[in-house]
Amino acid sequence: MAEEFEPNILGILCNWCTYAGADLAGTSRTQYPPNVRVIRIMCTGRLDPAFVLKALSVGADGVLVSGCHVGDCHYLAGNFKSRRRVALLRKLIEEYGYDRERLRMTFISASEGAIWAEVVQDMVNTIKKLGPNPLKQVGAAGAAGQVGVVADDEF
Amino acid sequence: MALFPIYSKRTEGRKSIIEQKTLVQALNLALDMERCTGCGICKEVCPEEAIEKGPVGAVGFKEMEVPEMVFDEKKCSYCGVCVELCPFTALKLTENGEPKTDLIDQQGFPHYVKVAEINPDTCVRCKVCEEMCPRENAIERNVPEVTERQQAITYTAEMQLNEDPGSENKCTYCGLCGEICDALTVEHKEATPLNIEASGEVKFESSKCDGCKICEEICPTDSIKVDRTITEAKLLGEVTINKDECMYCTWCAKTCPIENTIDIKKIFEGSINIKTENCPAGCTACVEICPCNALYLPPQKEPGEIATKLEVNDDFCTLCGACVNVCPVANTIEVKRDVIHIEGTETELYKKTAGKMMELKTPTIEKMGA
Amino acid sequence: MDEEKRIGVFICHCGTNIAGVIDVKELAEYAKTLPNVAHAQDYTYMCSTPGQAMIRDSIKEHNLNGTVVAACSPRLHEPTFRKATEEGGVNSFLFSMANIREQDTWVHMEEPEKAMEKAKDVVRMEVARASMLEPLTPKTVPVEKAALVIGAGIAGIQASLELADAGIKTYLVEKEPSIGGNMSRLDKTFPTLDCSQCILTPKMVDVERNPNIELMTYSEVEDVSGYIGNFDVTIRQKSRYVYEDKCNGCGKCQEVCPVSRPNEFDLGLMPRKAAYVPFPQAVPLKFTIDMDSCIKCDLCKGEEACGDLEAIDFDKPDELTTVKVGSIIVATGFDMYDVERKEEWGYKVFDNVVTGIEMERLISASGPTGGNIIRPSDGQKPKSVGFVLCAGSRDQDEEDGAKPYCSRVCCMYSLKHAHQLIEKIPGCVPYLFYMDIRSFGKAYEEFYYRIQNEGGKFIRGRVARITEDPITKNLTVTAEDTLLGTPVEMEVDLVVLANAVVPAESTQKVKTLLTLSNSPDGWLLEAHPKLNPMSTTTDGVFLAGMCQGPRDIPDVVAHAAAAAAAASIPIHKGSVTLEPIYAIVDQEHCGGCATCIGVCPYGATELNEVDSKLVASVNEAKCKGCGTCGSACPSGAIKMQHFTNEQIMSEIEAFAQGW
Amino acid sequence: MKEYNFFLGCIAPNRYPGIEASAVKTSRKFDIELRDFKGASCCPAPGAFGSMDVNAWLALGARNICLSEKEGKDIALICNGCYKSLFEANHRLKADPAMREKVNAILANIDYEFQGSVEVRHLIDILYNDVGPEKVKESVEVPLTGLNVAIHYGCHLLKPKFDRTFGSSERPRFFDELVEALGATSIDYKEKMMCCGAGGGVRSYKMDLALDIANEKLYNMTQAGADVIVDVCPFCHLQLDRGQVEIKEKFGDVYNLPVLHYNQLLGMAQGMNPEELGLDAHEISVEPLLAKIL
Amino acid sequence: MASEGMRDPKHYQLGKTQFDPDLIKEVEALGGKNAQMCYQCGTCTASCPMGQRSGLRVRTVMRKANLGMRDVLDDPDLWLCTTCYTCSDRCPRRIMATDAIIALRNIATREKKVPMSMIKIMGAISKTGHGVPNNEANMKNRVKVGLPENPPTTHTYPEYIKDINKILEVTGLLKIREEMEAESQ
Repeated sequence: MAEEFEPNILGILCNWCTYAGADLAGTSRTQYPPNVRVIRIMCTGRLDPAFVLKALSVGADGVLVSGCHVGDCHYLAGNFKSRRRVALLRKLIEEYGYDRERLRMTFISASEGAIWAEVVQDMVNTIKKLGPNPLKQVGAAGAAGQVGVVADDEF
Repeated sequence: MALFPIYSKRTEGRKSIIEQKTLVQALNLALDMERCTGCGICKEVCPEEAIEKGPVGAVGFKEMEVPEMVFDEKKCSYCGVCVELCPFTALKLTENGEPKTDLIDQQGFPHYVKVAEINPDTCVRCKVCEEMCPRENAIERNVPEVTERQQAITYTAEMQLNEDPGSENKCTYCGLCGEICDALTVEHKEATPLNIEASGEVKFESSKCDGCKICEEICPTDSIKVDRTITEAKLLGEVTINKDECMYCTWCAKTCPIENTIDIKKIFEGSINIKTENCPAGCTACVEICPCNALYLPPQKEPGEIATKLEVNDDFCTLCGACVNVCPVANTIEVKRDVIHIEGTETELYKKTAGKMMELKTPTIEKMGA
Repeated sequence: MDEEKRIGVFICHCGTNIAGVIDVKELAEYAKTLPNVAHAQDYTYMCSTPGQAMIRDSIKEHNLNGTVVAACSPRLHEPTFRKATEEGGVNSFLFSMANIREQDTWVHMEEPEKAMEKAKDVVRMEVARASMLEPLTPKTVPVEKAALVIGAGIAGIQASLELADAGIKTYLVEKEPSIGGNMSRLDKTFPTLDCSQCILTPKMVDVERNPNIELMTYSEVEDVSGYIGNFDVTIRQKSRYVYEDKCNGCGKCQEVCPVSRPNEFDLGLMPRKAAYVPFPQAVPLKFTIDMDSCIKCDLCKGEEACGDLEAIDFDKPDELTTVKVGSIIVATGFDMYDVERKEEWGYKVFDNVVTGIEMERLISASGPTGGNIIRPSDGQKPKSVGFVLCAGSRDQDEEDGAKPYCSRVCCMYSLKHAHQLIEKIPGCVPYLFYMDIRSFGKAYEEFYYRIQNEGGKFIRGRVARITEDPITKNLTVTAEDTLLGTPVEMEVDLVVLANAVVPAESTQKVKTLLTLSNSPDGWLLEAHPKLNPMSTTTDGVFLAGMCQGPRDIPDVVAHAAAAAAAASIPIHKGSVTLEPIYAIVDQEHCGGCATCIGVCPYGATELNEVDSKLVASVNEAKCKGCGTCGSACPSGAIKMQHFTNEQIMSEIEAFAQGW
Repeated sequence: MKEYNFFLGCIAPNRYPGIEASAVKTSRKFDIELRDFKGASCCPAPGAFGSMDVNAWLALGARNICLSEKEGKDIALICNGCYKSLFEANHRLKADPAMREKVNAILANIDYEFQGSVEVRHLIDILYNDVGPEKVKESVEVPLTGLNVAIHYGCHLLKPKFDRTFGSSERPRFFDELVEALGATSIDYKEKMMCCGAGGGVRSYKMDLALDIANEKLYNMTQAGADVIVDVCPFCHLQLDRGQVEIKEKFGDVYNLPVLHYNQLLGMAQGMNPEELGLDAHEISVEPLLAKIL
Repeated sequence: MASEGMRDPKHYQLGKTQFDPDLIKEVEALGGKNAQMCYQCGTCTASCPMGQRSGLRVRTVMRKANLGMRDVLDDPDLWLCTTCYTCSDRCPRRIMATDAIIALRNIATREKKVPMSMIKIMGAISKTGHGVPNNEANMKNRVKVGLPENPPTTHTYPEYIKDINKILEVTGLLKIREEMEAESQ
């Protein structure tokens, strides 16, 4: 029997809400699948579209962006901006041939450790259904870092 | 979320009551539906805008239900301005059951000058005013029912009886007069063989005598003399006006057969103007609702005549505005109050309120759909 | 980078927290294989003194110019290890932390192999990031010597007095016309039975008299900007329609006012006028006119009343004041749970079911009945009173909005009510329906004994329902005496629902203004539940009292004093060090498109003409380091320090090397 | 015209056919057609069957739902017990994929598969939420003015509240509104929301205890001055109607309180005659009631 | 040395109580949601209309289930719950106590501790598809109100009954019934 596909998911989390929430999941010993590797940024507003494209181009099977609930942003509205970016990025990655479900944005507060665990579980399930990153499937993980910066003045 | 205040709205008989209740105090504002004419002045004057005019009742030829005034028990400040300004005394404000009048008591607001007097000296106690008054119970006619003739006038009656033993007209105590009149009683002394002379006593009750002199006529010895002096030729009792019930429409004053006997002053002065050309055919809403019967349809001149023109008798209109509230066509009726007769301090609040009352009142389209 | 990168990796066992799940030795060996790593080792507790010394010494020994500690969450110990790095002679921003505890060994305990794999990935990513880090110098800014306290209940009062006594100018903002908060509603306080007003009023007067306190009642915070040490706060002083400087508190306006409204302070048990003070001991003793119910009859302005004082002005507008403060204390307190939603208890349906706080007013000598305890239906003295404890607390029924937590005060105030009933009404028997009596404080358990000894009856069972006799208005309480194992139905004259406490409604607004968080139960979230319960994640903002969670008066006072102490630290220090995590603009590459101007929530980016060309720049003081401008800049001219594109990209690349 | 498959259950068709007949007739006035539901069985009785094996209970309930799914028709029913079985089976199987899998595995033995494509609704829910008290009021020809009605909601209509759509089960109003729309007065009585005592298999297991509960209910209703009991569940109906005869025999308490299903009361208000509503099949005579209305 | 009046020490010894930690897990699996969360407040018992007139104590049932005291399955009062769900609606811990009781009854059924009255209802369904089948008197009443003698259910279409019996068979209920009927005879 072939080994089950274990997706590699990149989590990009804001320091104040979701990262703290993920910490809380740990403090509470809530178990969830070990498929996510986390990059901590101060605010999801820092999310440069290039990060997502880079991650996909180097073979990430999914990217999970998560920040504060709407209205709770530590920097007032960074999560709003990020939400719009992600919405557009989901369309964009589709153009590149990725299923839009590979990119997801959620809003998880510092007190929602259990929800973080649920979100990870759900994301892992979704990606498992979608299968590995198509770039990996064709065995061509090259072209890394060749993604240009997307003009985003309309955000 | 707290237990108090408890705001409530309830109907007791023909009274619609709103209440603000705390543990130690209950404030009630009661609207007497029997008295309310739907004029809407309370809505105009409410400082809290806590009163709304409800839907107009069924418009019909036979009866006109007044629009219900709807009080918001939560918005109401229970200040009593509406109570004071209701021309029909339809509202009552009580605190723990006692009338609450502190606004007026402290001269925070004036009140209407209410003039409605009947001169008892010239009044003949006739029934004309009572019959003409459009409001029940406004005229209080306390005149005893005349069941016997003597009750119609006030008089004194005297009887003289000739008991002079020497006179040929001396009373014989025959008893005839006593037989026919309640005012006279004849008592005989018993005759004995020793004394066979007729003797006795004739008792007279003047209150029962109406001076008809039948005793004089019937006395066989002409020994009775009756005199009646009329002291007052007027019905007993008095006719007064209940100021709480009176609408100050002047129907009584205008119809009193004796001049200068009834003195009524209207609360408002101003004008009413009806553009009858706008009236929808067959609509008589205003006629039906007018509490003072100032609006009327003149009788048809000939059978089959359709467009009977509505008319208003300015003499009787109190400018209450009830007609405006039921009229279904915009700008058809115009009521304008120019003067409000009040006494007491004209406070700022009153001035603002009076300003609202003196605005031109005319139906708007929204009022349609009664 | 000119210099060759020499990074030291330090793996923490964290006792068995980490080492019990993964093989730390293997991880250290793995770290040694990574590019730029010059040294790697493991140790039981990296955060301990020897652990920190190890970092310091290794830097020197191995000539390191970057450090990575793989341990707990950076939200816990990043400052510790930064300091250790600094002490080793390396810029503290050349340190990076790999979270292999909270986000690895603790959450993947059952899959140790995969946890190991993840730990390797995380370490690799952090090493990659550390290789790209640049030295930064923290900036220091002066601190405004003033503080703001929001809410003037006992917590706010205590915090303000502490700050003022420490010589700090304090603005105390209260939304109600008087200070005092919920504590001023209470009659006696447990377990000592001091009169609440007696112990509170002197403090309230102190607040008014203290020259360092600027009291702003009937006011609300409208806007907050700035950062620790330099907050700009806009406060709306709602119009009382009375000039506070002219009002002498004589109360004549109240006497003549013809309007009658339920008094919010008395929970509607008593009426007040449109011109009012909430309660006689109010501070400041200045009247307020409730414009919603005022009919403007002018009686209060008349000669008999305010007349010559001319303190009343119906046209007096709200005033906006802006103050500058160095730190902020939030003390917004609590409300009571809307126990009407528990329909089985019939609150607001049955006349004689009251809440705990209403009972306080009924007992209070300054309350509507002058301290005569009566039942609302007929004014009679109750001879038997049922208490429903945990009314909405310890209850997970979300449909009813009930609260899962223990409200911490209800057991004790119900005991106190029981005592007062026994004392005031001879022969009255209180029946307390409880699940657990939580008498945890000093002398609390003894108070419980006392009430038992006085004749309070305790029935261990939660009340399932209350029914009313429609004629007598007596109530039947049904519960199971769980100790007997028998259902009991008891007829009582009055029922007191000891309802839960919930965060005050106004907390939400303050939370948004100060970008705070709340825990799932709605209370404001502290920086650390044990070690820092009075701080928040927003630097310079502190929590005092119930807004952070249910607590009783002694705990509130202690918490408030702690918050005041914490808030005074930056003020007394005179300056604060800000993380140098702000954006900078490479003006050569900037095209002057102004995109960054639009996205910055703080107005920190601006456009200036430099060498006859429009270029952007970032105001360091205003920038809070979210990085939104950096990711929006179309020409890549904005660099978000410590979170640069290169640093994050290198992490992503390292992430990809895992498969 | 909205069509439903009319799920009869057992007691309505097999003991109180008037309930079945009145439901069909009264619903037509609101353009609702209750069609014959071919091949339906017992729901099956939640108290008895659920108690023996919840999975078998769900599977048997799902069998009924599957029959309706094949016809693509939503199900309407008039019994709280049936409501519990079918509404809950439908609701749970739709929401819980694991449970659905388990039940479908059982159904596979008879070549059925639960799809989750239809709704299960109580007629009282349809009357209140789709038709509305106003329309119900408009359909009244003989207002039942002066009639004191003791309403019995029945437990499984409202509880457990987390699995129902009517909100809190402590002081519901919707049924009262529907009764008041007919001109009658809904009286409040002690322990109005109390169980009739029949459910959970108790009526067949310990009849005396089941009747003891009904006895208390009947006493409370009588004390409050009820003229008639109105319910929406034939099983509660049976317990309160036939139960009165049994209570008389066992405990000697006599109430003679007529019991009507809401649709029978509605039929009377709509001017139907007592015979076509099957009122003569009740144990407790409805004569005094008829005298009061007519 | 036992003095007079002192009882045999054996009387003081508690019987060895057997706790089965799996019982509550089984209850939760059979639909008794959150059953382990019970904190014994007694709201359920006090809400229970049957508890006021019988030995049924919902709280005690929950306690025994939680501790794993399997004797709860032998308790005849377990079958007194009318499943009115009042306890579940009022439970502050959102425990479906009624469903927990039903789950315990399920387990008891498997152990053939189910009352025969239940088995009889199963028999009726197995035979006719109805728990309460039609009868002669009712047929007349049906005709009187304009309905056919038999409803359009399994009474009219008996061919559907075999599906019902198949379900009873695969869920094991049929076997329990057969065995219990045999034992009772």
